[in-house]
Amino acid sequence: MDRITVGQAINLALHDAMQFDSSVIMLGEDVADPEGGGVMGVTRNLSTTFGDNRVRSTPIAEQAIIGAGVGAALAGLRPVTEIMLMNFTTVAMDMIVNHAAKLRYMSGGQTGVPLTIRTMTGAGAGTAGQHSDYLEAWFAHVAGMKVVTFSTPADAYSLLLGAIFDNDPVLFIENITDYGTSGPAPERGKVARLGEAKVIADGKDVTLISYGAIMKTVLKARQALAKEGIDAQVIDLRTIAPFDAQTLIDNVSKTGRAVIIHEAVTEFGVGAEIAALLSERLHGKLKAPVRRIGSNFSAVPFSKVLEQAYVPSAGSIQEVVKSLMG
Amino acid sequence: MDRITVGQAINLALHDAMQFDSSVIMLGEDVADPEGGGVMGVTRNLSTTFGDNRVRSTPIAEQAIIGAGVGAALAGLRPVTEIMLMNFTTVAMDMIVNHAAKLRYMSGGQTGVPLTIRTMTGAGAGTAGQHSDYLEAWFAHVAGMKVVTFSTPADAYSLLLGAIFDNDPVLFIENITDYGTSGPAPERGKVARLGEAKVIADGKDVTLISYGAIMKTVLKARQALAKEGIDAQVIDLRTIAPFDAQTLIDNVSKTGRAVIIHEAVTEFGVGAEIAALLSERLHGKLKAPVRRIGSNFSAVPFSKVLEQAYVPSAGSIQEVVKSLMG
Amino acid sequence: MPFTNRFDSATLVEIYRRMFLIKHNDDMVHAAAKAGRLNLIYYSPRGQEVIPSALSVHLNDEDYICTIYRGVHDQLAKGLPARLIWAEYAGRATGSCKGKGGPMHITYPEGGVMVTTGVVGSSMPIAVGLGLSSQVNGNQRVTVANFGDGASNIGAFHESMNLAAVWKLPVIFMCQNNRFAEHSRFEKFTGGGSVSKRAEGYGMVGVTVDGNDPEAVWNAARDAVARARAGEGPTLIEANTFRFQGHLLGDPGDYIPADEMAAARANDPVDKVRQKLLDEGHIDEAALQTLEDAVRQEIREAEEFALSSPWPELDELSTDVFDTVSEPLSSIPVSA
Amino acid sequence: MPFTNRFDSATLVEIYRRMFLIKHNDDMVHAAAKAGRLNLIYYSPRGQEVIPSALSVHLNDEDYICTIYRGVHDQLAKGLPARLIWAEYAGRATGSCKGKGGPMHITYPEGGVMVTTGVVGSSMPIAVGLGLSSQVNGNQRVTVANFGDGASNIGAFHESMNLAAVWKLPVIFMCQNNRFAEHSRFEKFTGGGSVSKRAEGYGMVGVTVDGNDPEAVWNAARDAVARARAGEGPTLIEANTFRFQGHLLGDPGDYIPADEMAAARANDPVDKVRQKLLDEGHIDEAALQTLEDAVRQEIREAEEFALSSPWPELDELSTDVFDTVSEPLSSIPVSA
Ligand SMILES: Cc1ncc(C[n+]2csc(CCOP(=O)(O)OP(=O)(O)O)c2C)c(N)n1
Ligand SMILES: Cc1ncc(C[n+]2csc(CCOP(=O)(O)OP(=O)(O)O)c2C)c(N)n1
Ligand SMILES: [Mg+2]
Ligand SMILES: [Mg+2]
Repeated sequence: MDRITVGQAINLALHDAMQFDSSVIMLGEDVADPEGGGVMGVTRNLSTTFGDNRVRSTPIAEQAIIGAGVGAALAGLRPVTEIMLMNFTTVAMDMIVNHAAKLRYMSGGQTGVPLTIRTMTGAGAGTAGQHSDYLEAWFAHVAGMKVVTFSTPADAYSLLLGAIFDNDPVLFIENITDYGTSGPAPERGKVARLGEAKVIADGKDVTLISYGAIMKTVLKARQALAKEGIDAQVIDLRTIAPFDAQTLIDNVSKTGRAVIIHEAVTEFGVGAEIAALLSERLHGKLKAPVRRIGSNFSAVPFSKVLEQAYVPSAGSIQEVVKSLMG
Repeated sequence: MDRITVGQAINLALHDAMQFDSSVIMLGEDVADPEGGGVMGVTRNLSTTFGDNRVRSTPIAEQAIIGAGVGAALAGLRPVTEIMLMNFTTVAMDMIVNHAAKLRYMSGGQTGVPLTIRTMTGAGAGTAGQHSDYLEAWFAHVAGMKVVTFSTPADAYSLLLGAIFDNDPVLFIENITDYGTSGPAPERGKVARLGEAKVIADGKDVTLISYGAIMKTVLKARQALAKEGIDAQVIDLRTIAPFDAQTLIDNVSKTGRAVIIHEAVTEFGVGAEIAALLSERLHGKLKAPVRRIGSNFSAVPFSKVLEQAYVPSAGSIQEVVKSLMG
Repeated sequence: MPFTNRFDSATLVEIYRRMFLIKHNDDMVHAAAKAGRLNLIYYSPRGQEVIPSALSVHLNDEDYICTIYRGVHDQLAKGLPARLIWAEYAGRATGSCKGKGGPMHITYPEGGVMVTTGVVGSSMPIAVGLGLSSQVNGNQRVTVANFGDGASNIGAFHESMNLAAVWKLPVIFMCQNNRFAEHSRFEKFTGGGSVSKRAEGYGMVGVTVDGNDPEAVWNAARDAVARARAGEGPTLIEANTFRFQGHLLGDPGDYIPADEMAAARANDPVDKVRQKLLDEGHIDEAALQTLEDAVRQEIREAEEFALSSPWPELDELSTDVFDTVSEPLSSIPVSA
Repeated sequence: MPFTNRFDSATLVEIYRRMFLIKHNDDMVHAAAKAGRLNLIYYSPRGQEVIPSALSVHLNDEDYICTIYRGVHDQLAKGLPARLIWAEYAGRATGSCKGKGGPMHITYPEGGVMVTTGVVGSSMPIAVGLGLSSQVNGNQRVTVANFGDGASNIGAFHESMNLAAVWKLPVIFMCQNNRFAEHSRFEKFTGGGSVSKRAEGYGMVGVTVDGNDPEAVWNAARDAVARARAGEGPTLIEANTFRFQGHLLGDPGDYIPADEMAAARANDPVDKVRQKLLDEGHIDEAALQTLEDAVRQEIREAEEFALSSPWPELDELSTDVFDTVSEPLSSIPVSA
């Protein structure tokens, strides 16, 4: 297998983690095979391979799903829970924020919660207002939570392993339109270190900082810019929180320009933290203001024409970059 | 009455709103008089004055409280709901974020949710990890939500009226240590316009931007700075979302320096949005980097020594300001 | 409300008309989707036609409903014009929500369709609030919260039941138990194996009915509506039925045992009620066909209307986030 | 577990010892707070001593409990050393949580006190997860979720009950019904007026006991523990008792009718059980006093230990946010 899809990579990571470590268990709505191995089929065959005891479909009860994950994690297991869509994390925020993220600190380090929460989201599938939001900024704002996402199948694999074997709670974000995306297969067994960004394309004129499935759009914009003689560097954050500030600072200090792109709405998004940090640390050294590009400040609209206009486009990235080059 | 406490101001605003408009109702745990008129006594006498039909204590059920508020608001009432502590908004996030904030947009403007959610929070009372967080950045990140807070009793009164008579959902944040703070009484019946920041102290060297109860600390820092010959302007945001960008830009462009202070943790907080915005809009015009001061990136610790070190102090503000003056 | 008094021929014919409207609308949505004329996430209500049809004949325009993504049957039965639904499905400016809400968020306050939600369980707390408004305002409006069997295990169910019971709100909790929640069988995930039995735990009336039997649903709904209007509090109805399709358009529903599906489809409630109408002489074939033709015509026009309607303008993207029309108050009168 | 077999003298004496420990600890916390030696948010468990005392004699160190802000009785009964509690209350580095958690978040995994939560309802979902770990690991550990009457109306209760029932988890849901939730009377806010009755709706065993009767609680707990260890699933116990204080230190509790409070206090379970021990000859006065003196000594030492302990260092502010000690894996073995 030299190529693999995102869906396959996630399935493989779950498989390899469960095979290696019997303390890895899975909980979520419809994740087991009698219920189809996940509504997107991503967890298929895992309950058949590892048994009903370790891979469990749950009732529709997100508080109980995460609560069960927190409790099992306190008892030494490494639960991988699934919240079907990111908007449904709203149901479980108490368990995630007041408990999973804080128990290590509040117990003075006596307990810890090695919990992974997989969730999917994203505009583009016509699921509209209540099924498409990117809310990663919320979790990044909570001390004790880690937030991870990926832009290639290989990273999906190794970052998911990194999340599962991390000793703290990790929100792992997948994109609903992305499971079929294919790319080079990962090195089997390789566990990514969380907290490391990666320069995935080099360039000297501007640094484009992004993460997740929208990276495809960013790379498209980079190509188009290249045709116009603008050489853009691209950094994939990979871990959104805590993020790799040093890599960003080092690289932006070279290019002198930075644009942060994410699918979450711009206002109060992850881009704000990065822009604030870069602007502060590189004050007086930047050739242009740090810019942010996110989705429109509204719920995700249904109508195709609006949904397309809602998310950042390659064109909008190009325009912003060009406006910085003067 | 020329002076009034914050607690009295809130009570008075609720009273005046209910007297003026019979569609204003109140829902929350222990808010009615048989249950003591609120655990802090803030809603005392309102059920006695306006009746059990309009002022209702609820079971401990934050989803139902906000859900009831959303439904009643859709039907034309103006519910003022109370979530006792901000950390418990985590239980009701689905109702707030997926419903209250979005129903206007998702219905194409056919319905709207004129709901007020009062909540309190803050370190300083020894309530520790699960009862003290400032989470306003979450709500500010949600299109359709407004977020309001105050630093004087008079503003508490008029901004709460502004929230209640606004046609969209407003989160209204109170500080647990602040109910006894007194100040000049408000002009009765005056309704603040949401979205307007206020320069509460003028100065030419630096702009301190803040909101809420921590303003006391900011003003203390301003005084101390004055003794050292540094003339700080102070802006009270009053509406956190959507915030008054123009007033900030206009003023910071005069002083050339800005520090944003809030009690929420710095990382991914409201300060990030403001710093990103100011840095971008005033690129090349600032005398120093925009700085942010928030609480320590951790849960709120219990031990007094740690709790005190957790929140921003006047001293830390002074130091940051001085470091910008070089 | 001409149909609420007696379960007579007129009532049953009207129930059938609504059922046929739901079924035919569903057939046409499937056809349009298959042909590529519609491109949407769609949750078929086929098999569940009786429930809203027999319930809604007890309701007025002013009564409220909250429903879920699988809610087009509830919407149609409540009187939401098909053309607004179709235009919304097509993402057009003329849709019930100007194309912004989409299939999962159809809204029509004019006819009492207050919320369509995509979040499991969330129809219930909001229905509690609508019911609360009736009590606060002292009016006779009833609110129906529609939800599925799977939603009976989520926290919002519990909080809503308890609050409605404690305040004796005029709310009907209508659990449409179609035996599946996405790919999950009801029995496997529901402790106790009954939704309506849980009502006892709240001191609320709970009843189980055959959700494919118009008279049974009509009776249960009549009692629940009467209880609500009399200020005697909420009712939980569990109406048992069966989902005829996968969870959503495109899901083949392999996890549904073939024999169960075959048995359910062999008892298609639309066919059954039609046959009953004829067998019992409530209406004759010719009149039935006239009625059905009118429905077909309505749906044909709905589709034409939808597909010939304009797309939303791009400036719709940022309107309706906040109310920007009303002028905010600057002061209110106070008495010292 | 020397006390689980029979409800004999030794068992009752041990239950009383734990009760006295709870009462005396509470008296001394009040005294220290009044004198200004402690400065804390504190939720008295007075009146509820029997429940954890009669339950915990059935538990091992390896068994888990989750409790709530009003949980010091549960913690002490489970064997959490008083000195660690006192040092935590005093905010010292030697506290059970190094002073970082405080009274509402006391943790002691060594003795099975896994979570103390300040969020109503939240002890339950986490207890479900602890119970799940026993089932996954195939061990005999039992988990007790303590919670109050007020918590029985929140969504987390419902989701937890159902999941524990569906999976037959070894969890005991112990509702300590002290008739008040902050200022709210149980009856006014709880549809149906019974917590344990709700168990039926989940197909779970639910029992109501007099929470001030050691034998009744002991019996119910024995059955629940046996059921859990036998893999027969969860139990919901509603133990009726009464809160002797305001909701928290400083709350005068005016909303509690004086006659009810007087009646409850006249039946102080600690006095009652002490008298019973003597009346029935389970132990003599001298031995009782020896036992009580040992408790007094323990608490005295706990207070001294706490107040003479150092404050946490400031660098504690940012430790324990994440695990920064363990070296992350860089690869795992895989078989092709
Ligand atoms: C809180 C939440 N969790 C999960 C989902 C994903 N989801 C959508 S429909 C559904 C099944 C619901 O089943 P049921 O309540 O029986 O309604 P039905 O679809 O059968 O009408 C699930 C789990 C959701 N929408 N909301
Ligand atoms: C989710 C949530 N809502 C509200 C509160 C505030 N609060 C703290 S204790 C309490 C009363 C709980 O009563 P009960 O469950 O009976 O327990 P008790 O205090 O009587 O032991 C409330 C409402 C909270 N801590 N968590
Ligand atoms: Mg169903
Ligand atoms: Mg209680």
